[in-house]
Amino acid sequence: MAATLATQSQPRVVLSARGLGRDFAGFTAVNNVDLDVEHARIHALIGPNGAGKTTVFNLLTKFLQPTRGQITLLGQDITNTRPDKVARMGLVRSFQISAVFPHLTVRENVKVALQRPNGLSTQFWLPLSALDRLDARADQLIEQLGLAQYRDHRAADLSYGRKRVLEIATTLALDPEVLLLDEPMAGMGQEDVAMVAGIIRDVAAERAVLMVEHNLSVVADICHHVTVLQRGEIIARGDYATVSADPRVRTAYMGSEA
Amino acid sequence: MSAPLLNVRDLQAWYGESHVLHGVNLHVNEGETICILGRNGMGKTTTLRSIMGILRKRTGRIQFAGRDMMALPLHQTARAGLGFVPEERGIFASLSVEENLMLPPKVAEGGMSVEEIYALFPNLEERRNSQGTKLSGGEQQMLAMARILRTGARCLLLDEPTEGLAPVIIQAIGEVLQKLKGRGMTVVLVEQNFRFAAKVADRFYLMDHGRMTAEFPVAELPAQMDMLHRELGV
Amino acid sequence: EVSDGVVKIGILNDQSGVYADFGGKYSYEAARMAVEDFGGKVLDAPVEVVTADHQNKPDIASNIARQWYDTEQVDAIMELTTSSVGLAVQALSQEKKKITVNTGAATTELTGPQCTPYGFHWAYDTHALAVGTGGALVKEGGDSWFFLTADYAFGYSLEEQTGNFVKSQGGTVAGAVRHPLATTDYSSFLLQAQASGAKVIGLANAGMDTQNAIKQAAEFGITAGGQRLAALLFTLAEVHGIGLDAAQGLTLTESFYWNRTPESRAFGERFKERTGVMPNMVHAGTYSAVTQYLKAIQEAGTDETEAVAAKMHEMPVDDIFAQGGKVGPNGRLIKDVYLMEVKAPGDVTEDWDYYNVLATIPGDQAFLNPAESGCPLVQ
Amino acid sequence: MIFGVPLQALMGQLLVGLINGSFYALLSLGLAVIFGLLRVINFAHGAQYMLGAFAALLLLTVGGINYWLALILAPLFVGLFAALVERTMLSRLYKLDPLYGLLFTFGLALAIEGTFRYFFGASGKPYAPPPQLTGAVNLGFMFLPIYRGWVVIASLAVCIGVWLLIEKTKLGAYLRAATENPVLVQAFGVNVPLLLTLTYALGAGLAGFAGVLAAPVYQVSPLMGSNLIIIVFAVVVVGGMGSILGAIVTGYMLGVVEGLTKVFYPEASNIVIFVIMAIVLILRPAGLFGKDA
Amino acid sequence: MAAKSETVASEHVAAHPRAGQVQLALVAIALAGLLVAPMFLYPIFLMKLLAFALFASAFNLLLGYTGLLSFGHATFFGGAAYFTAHAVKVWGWSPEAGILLGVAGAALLGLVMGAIAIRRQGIYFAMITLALSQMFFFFCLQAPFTHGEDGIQSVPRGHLFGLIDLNRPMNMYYFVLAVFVIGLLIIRRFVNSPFGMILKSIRENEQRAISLGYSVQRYKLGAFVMSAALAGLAGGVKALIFQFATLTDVTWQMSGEVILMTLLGGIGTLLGPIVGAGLVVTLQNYLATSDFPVTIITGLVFMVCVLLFRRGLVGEFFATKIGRKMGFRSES
Ligand SMILES: Nc1ncnc2c1ncn2[C@@H]1O[C@H](COP(=O)(O)OP(=O)(O)OP(=O)(O)O)[C@@H](O)[C@H]1O
Ligand SMILES: Nc1ncnc2c1ncn2[C@@H]1O[C@H](COP(=O)(O)OP(=O)(O)OP(=O)(O)O)[C@@H](O)[C@H]1O
Ligand SMILES: [Mg+2]
Ligand SMILES: [Mg+2]
Repeated sequence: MAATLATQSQPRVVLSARGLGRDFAGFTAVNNVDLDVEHARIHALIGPNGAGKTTVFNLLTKFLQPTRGQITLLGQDITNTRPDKVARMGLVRSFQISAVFPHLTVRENVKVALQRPNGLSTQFWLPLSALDRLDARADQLIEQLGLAQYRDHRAADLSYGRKRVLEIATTLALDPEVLLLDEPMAGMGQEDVAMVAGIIRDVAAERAVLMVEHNLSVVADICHHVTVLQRGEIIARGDYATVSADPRVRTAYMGSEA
Repeated sequence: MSAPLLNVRDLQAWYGESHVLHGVNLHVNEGETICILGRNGMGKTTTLRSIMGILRKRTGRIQFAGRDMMALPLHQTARAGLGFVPEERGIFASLSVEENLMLPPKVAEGGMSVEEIYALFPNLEERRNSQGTKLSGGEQQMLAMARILRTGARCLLLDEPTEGLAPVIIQAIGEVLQKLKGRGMTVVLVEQNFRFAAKVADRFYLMDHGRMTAEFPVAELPAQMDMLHRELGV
Repeated sequence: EVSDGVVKIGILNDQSGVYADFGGKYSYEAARMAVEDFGGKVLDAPVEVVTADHQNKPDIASNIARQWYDTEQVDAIMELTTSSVGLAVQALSQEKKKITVNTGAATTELTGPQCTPYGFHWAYDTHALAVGTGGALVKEGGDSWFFLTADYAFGYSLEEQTGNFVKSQGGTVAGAVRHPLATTDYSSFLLQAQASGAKVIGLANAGMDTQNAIKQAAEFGITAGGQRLAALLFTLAEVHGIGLDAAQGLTLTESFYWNRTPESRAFGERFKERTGVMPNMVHAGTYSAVTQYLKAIQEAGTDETEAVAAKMHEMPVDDIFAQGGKVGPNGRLIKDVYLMEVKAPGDVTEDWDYYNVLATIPGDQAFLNPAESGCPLVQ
Repeated sequence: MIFGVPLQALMGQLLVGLINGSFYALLSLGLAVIFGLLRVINFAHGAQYMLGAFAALLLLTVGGINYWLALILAPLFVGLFAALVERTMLSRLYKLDPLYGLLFTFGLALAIEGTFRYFFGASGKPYAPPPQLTGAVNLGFMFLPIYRGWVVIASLAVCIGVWLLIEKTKLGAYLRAATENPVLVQAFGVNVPLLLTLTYALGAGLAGFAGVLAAPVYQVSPLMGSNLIIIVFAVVVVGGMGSILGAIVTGYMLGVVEGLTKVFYPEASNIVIFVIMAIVLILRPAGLFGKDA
Repeated sequence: MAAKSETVASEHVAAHPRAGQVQLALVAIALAGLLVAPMFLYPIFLMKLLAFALFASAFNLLLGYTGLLSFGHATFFGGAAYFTAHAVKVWGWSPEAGILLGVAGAALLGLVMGAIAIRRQGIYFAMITLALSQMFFFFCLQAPFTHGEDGIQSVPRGHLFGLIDLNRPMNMYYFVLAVFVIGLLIIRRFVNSPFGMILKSIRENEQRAISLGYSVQRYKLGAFVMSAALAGLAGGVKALIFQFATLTDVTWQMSGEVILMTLLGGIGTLLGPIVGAGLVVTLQNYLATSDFPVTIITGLVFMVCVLLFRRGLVGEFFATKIGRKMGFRSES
């Protein structure tokens, strides 16, 4: 582990893909994508609709099996690993269409996530009160994301935007090494956008974040690195300034005014 | 001035036992685009669903083109000329893109032709034979809009049509809305994307906890910015 | 002398399933008729008949029987159509020390390896059917057989006993095909039977299975092609069910026919008045069983099981059903059985007069000698 | 000779399998139509098949109406009955988990069968084939009863007709969409409740039609459908739930496979369809013709 | 499966502060009732009731808490009955060993069936379990040790631990009662455990549970095997109560019956299946000796339940104000 210390000053690549590709019945959704996600950095994946961003997410998290290419997580090849295993190795995602446990309360939602890293998920012989020791951490997360007021509400009763926030809270509960966020701000009101952006920045201090986002001001604000996809292929990469100056990116994605 | 095309008075609505709309008043004139602004969970979607008649536990008055919409069964609202694009898009997985597009029955003349639609949304043409829900999020949004444009509805209810769309597409949709306006289309828009709304709307409503708390035409926008900042954090 | 002041007889059988016509509600009527004819009382105690539907399930039957014995003071259970039910209730009754008289089930196990001191088997059994129908057909030249067998214990034993008997008479068994219980389509099995070239197709099944097989055999030109059908367990009720067009020419064995003697005829007509149908051997057998049970109580002067069972073993049986019948130490009623042929529709002169009686098979030929039955009670 | 079975016998069995397959196809078609469009596993399908047969029998015995008329009237009657059930009861379950539809129709099947059993007893009642179709033709390798030949033709014709109706018309698209999100389709201006009622009536009517076809072949009995229904379920699952074409093709195919099993390994004939079902579901979970969920 | 049912009115009725004590008192009363019941009621009937109540509770463990509708639970119930009956009758095992064999056998069957069926969801899962259990039915029909249609009859009850004579009805009754209570305690704990929490979340949103790192299939399989084993416990006990094991217990109608019991009582409640089993068993007992066919009633009850009381009797009660005041919570 001495090596880790030595390289800490340099960016450390935690998740990388090489030559990643995926076909759907003759249609190539993702092709030849190389990607490096670094520790303590926020990496944005942007591109027009249908460019293949969500598909890349699905490939990286193994919800889809790649047709081509190789994926490495924390130095281990995960090209053929099952999605739950990948999650246990420290790569956790959110979904583009919000995903919560609707009939559980906000706190229970977070606690379900906390159970696994705390080794409290297979004990069928323990009473539920065994989970009480997760309360403090859960409440802390809920507080952090401004959901304290809704702690005992059922997730189903939350508005769309708050469901997204809750989803981020559950994701953070796993304290993942790499966080994949699919359009975390979509459908959120402005004040939430700023808050969530702040949260993402904070959590990125200790982990790598890869996010898909159409809200370019957020991307410009918090992302260290941007990769632009179009028709499944990478057309540009670099920091926001570089990328947004690229004429190909402007015509394909941003349009005239951005 | 003639009577408004859509007139909503004292609309109240419930989800089960939870009271969500507490007396919404709004009107839309023929050919006008209005935009309802408001933070999450204030009842914007609920307002549209109540007007459309999808949410049936409601009271108050809804008049469209001189007809009382409260008594109409759900499948008649579309025939009266209302078209709805839901927030969750409602693309059908068991239908191909093209079948999705062709699904809503034509209710009047004057809708767009399929060629026009494909010209507007080239992605859809390219993926016309794939399964509806295999489209990307943004493509699904386009499809949801596109299929209503075909039917010849006089008044569109759009629930956050730009959510999750790339800036180029948002721009394109903005242009479509301008074009539709040119043809005299009436639009009720629910939006979080204020910059987009500012470009297409003629008049704004601000919604807060199930009521309209402010109303102003686009001309007053600059004057209202402070208030909006306060209310929406724009 | 009669425990708890009343003699209660339970009629437990299938009243809604495939054997509803075979025994069913009609058996209950037969039992009530027997009680009425006996005077409604024995040793001054009233006689009651209760009934229940066991739906052909041995577990339901056991439950009802247990409950009857434990909580409703039932003294004896009769009818008990289908072998699995018969065996289950007979075993339970031995444990509870109660009498059963089986008139509906076929298996020889009841009075064979699984016999009990209080169990009686009254109307017929697989051995009688094999000897009756099998024997008759071999004699007529039907010396090669192919079996269509219901794929469960009753079917096997019927097939096995008939096959053995056929072979012992010098015939051959060309093959057999097993069909699931309650099959609706027999065409494929019938084609196999046809392809075997056997002279006789033995239907080792019962109830609706047999009815379907017979009808379909006619459709596929099996009988027209010169092969004969032998319905090994088929009664007047089923003949009535499928109609004479399909049933004509069938050979079958029953231990009772209403139009055989004036006595049986009188009984049949009284029965038909009550129920709308003519009795088959199960119904008449039930009438006889109830009557004999009551007579035994009368004779024994008590309804105590040991004593009544002893009397039943002892007393000869003489009534509309059996003439000069005797009960073996294994509980088997030994009486004559009859080989019948179903008439052609044109030959029927009277309603329900479906049979020509071809032969009478004496009881000691029809039924196994108790000494050879394998019953442990017989040394 | 193939594996010790004479070719002639084999041909006969194939044909017999095809006849059985005709019933499987008709029944599974109805089931697939109902499932595909209403997301209801119609456990009452067997009972509706039985109703069709009984309707034909009662039309004949009570009304003196002959087979040919019954072939039209009985399915209509069954469809009408189904429409009534759908309108008053089943339609309340659409917005729930599909399992409730399964449980409801399971109960409906028990109630219908129980009622008929109560009034008509469990034993079968004969129904004579129409005089035009009695007799048999000698095909050389077997005697084919003319009526059974007619079953194959009639079922094939009806299957193709229904398939065209659903796959090739706009009606089909409405129905499929309404399955997923009835409220939205209704908001588009389609009278969805009516559509669903008609669909259920159509599916049940098909079962009724199969029932009339079956009446002269098997006995008309209250339980004739309850034994069949589970097999037909398996057929639909193998074909791919909701796949109309899959149901039809698989129906005929499994009929034939089952027929052959009866020759080569009769003991397995009543489980062969389930074995195939298990294998198919493991290898191709969506069924042979199903689209991936 | 309750996931999609209409949301319970969101109006919150707070549980009465002493609700816990009320519940405890109710349990105590029920237990006391069961202890003295055989003085007044036919013990065999009571035992049957307990066995089916346990079976339904085991089934509910799967349906109510993982949302998996198995249409093949008869396999475990009836299979275990065969194993127990065979071990006790043919091999001369003691009753407790026989029952344990039944449980183990059922668990094994559950593992096999589960491993195949778990890969699919919803209706497909139901259909696969139905088909597999139908295969098991035909296996039982043909396997020699089950004695086909006749079943295994006259199974001796034997002596519990070599000491207590189970042929005496009271001894047998209290033995069954003990097994029943233990079974329920196991279920209760299982449901309200960290494992149960994960099951619940899987039912709510499977994809999300995967993305949180849970091997969804293993959890489901775990629940399936547990449910199968407990159904086996009920089946083994039933074989001893009635002293036989027959095909009835492995038919799909039996699977339907246990669904009915659970549905009637209330899916996803601990008490529901018990009440449902009680009603169905009583009804069957009553109708077995009446003219009216059981199937009509059963069918109508099914329809009415699905249409009007989807939460089941117990669930409906819990959803009333009184129920909620007493601190009950129905899962749906
Ligand atoms: N399972 C699938 N089968 C077939 N095509 C698919 C499938 N999943 C995605 N696609 C196609 O692949 C392309 C990329 O889709 P993807 O969802 O990755 O886009 P995206 O970049 O996330 O877009 P958006 O920003 O709109 O969410 C789309 O054209 C989509 O139609
Ligand atoms: N199906 C439902 N059942 C119960 N409550 C609901 C339901 N849908 C929405 N609500 C509640 O109704 C209120 C209004 O919701 P609505 O969806 O109309 O808000 P919105 O203004 O459209 O918000 P957003 O911008 O997040 O879409 C919210 O408090 C929400 O929690
Ligand atoms: Mg996407
Ligand atoms: Mg909204």
